[in-house]
Amino acid sequence: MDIFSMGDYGFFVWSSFLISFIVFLINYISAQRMFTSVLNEVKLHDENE
Amino acid sequence: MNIYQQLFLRDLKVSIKRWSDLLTGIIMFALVAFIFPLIAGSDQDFMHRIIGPVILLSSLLASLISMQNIFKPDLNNGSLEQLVLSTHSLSGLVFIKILSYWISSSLPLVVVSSLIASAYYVTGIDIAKVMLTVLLATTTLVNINSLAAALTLGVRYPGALMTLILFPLSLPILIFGSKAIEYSILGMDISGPFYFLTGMMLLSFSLGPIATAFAIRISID
Amino acid sequence: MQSDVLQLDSASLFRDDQLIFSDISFELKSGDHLIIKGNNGSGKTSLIRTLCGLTQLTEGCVLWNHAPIDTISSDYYNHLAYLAHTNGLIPELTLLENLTYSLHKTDLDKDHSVLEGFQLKHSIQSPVATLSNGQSRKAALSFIIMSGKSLWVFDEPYANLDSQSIDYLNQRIAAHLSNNGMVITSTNREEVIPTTNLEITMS
Amino acid sequence: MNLKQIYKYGSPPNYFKLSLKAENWFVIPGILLIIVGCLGGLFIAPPDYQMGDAFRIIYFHVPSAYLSMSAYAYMAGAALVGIVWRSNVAFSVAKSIAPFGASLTFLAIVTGMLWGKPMWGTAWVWDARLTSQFILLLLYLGYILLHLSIREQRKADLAASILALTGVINLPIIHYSVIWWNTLHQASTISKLSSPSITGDMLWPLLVMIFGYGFFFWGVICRIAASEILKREKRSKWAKEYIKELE
Repeated sequence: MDIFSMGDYGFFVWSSFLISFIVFLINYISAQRMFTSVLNEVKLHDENE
Repeated sequence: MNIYQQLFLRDLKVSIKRWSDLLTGIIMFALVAFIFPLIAGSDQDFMHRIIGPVILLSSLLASLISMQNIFKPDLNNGSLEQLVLSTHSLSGLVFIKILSYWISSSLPLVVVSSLIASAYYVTGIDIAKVMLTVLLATTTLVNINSLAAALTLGVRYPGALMTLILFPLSLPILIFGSKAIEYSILGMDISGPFYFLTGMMLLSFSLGPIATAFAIRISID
Repeated sequence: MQSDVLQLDSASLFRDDQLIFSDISFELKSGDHLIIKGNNGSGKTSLIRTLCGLTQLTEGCVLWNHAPIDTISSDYYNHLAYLAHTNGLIPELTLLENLTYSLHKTDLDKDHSVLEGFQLKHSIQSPVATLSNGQSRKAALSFIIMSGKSLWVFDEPYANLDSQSIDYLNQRIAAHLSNNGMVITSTNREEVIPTTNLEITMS
Repeated sequence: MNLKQIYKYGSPPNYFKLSLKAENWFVIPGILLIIVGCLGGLFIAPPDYQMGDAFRIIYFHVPSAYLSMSAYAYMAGAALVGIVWRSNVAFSVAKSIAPFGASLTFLAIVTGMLWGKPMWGTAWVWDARLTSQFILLLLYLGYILLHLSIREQRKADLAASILALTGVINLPIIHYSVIWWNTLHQASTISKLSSPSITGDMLWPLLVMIFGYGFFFWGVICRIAASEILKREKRSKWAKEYIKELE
């Protein structure tokens, strides 16, 4: 069974896989980045208090 | 005269004095309804098919236009704070405020909708059904409007936000309202949609004022 | 009027992470007049709004007769009359309509002596929109004086008032205090107000 | 210290530490489950007799559709707890669910359209589920936009929570009014997006994917909620101690 053609629906199946992967990746990375930015914000707030 | 009657009369008198704001809603309602046949064709069965959606959509647009002046003017002149500071429950006072706003803004729409229905070749008892649908639909719309207005009191440019809040919550009313009008014109049994509209009216008049009162307390903070 | 007491113990308010005021305490008994001094933007209005329960404190709480006001708000509001920067009058209605439809317990509708004191008698039929700032300020003041409530809270009452009205206002406040009433006033000017015995200065 | 205070002050520090620790306990199993589910769904499961390999899109559509709906319910639940006990923890959880929920709804719509293209030739089909997914996306966007447009954090939390609760009350009404409207217009074909009755090799990857999505979702939510809590409790001493520990 040829993996990429997927019975000539390959484009649809793989693009839905790709979009899901990208969206999950964006959410994960933005979560990590948000945490570090809040950390810096708190440090900054802590220093000038 | 207890405080609720006082507030009711005061709000009615104020909305009469602010007739220009009411007029914008009525003009929007009549305008959209009259423009549709001009641009989309005006043969009878086509107009019978589109009268339901047109009437509901124009009442939604009319309520959207005049949504600003439910609480904003009272916030600016300070009477909303006096309302919050009254000994009576804010939900009751807000219910009266919404009721008087509904009477001043939506009852004219019911009257105008009879003219529009006759312009759409609707005859006899169906005009009364169309008016009843607008009556029932605007009650729920006015509650969702006042909740959205109360939530966005503190926001500087609330236009887009209000529409975004209003549209999903008013979708069931639009669907069942246009079906109610369509069934009444086709002569089919209209009890289903009307039960739904009445149910939504009762739900929104019972929960709406409580949520709106809480939203006002938050926005005034 | 039996003796009520309004207490505030170590109250502080933050807007997100901006400090508005911190650790303010006072106790106001019947017959006291508290003056809140401070220049613009020092948090006077925020403090007054927390006293009226419109704004939530971040720490500490407001006690009316030793009970927090958000649990007994309807009883507390029975005694409270609040004058904000905005006068709470509806511009479209006339002064008389505002009076009759006002939400305070105005059982003194007929006797307009306070309005005479503020020389507003002649403009009672004119819409509030046509009144000047000073006049509508005096009208709002007279509503509170006529409301018959025991705790008066004024936010900068002396702004744009002429001297004759200021004397009349002080006179009425003195009468109210002698009648076991309580008054809280905020001002950003330094002039001494005769009847005050409690003072808070906001930094 | 009445009940409100206990909830307000007591839980943020230990919730913060708990959620940071719990994050990896959710994310790693989530990722493993998703990998296994993808392998199972894309390769092991036999092609559907009617739709061929295109049916494999349900492994991406059904979990995201299902999770987007339940995420809205979790958000509304957290909002309710936040309003009743005025607890910053609940508001942080509610606020952190919204962006992920919105992206899940977006995923459900896109994969639904990708499913529709090969099946019926048009990407957007006025099917009841796809339309109510779109309405759900609008509800999420309304929540997020309301939260962003109110400056003060506490007021934004409370106002957005009211919108979340109003939304969750209206969600079933909207869903069934769309279904009722949908059955009027089209002949009663099978509901296009309900997964056909599949068993055995087709079914287990779907369940694995659903659990994988759920674990990953909660893992990311723990991380976002932790940062939201830290942002709200910036002034408290446990936040300062945490910063000192890091240095």
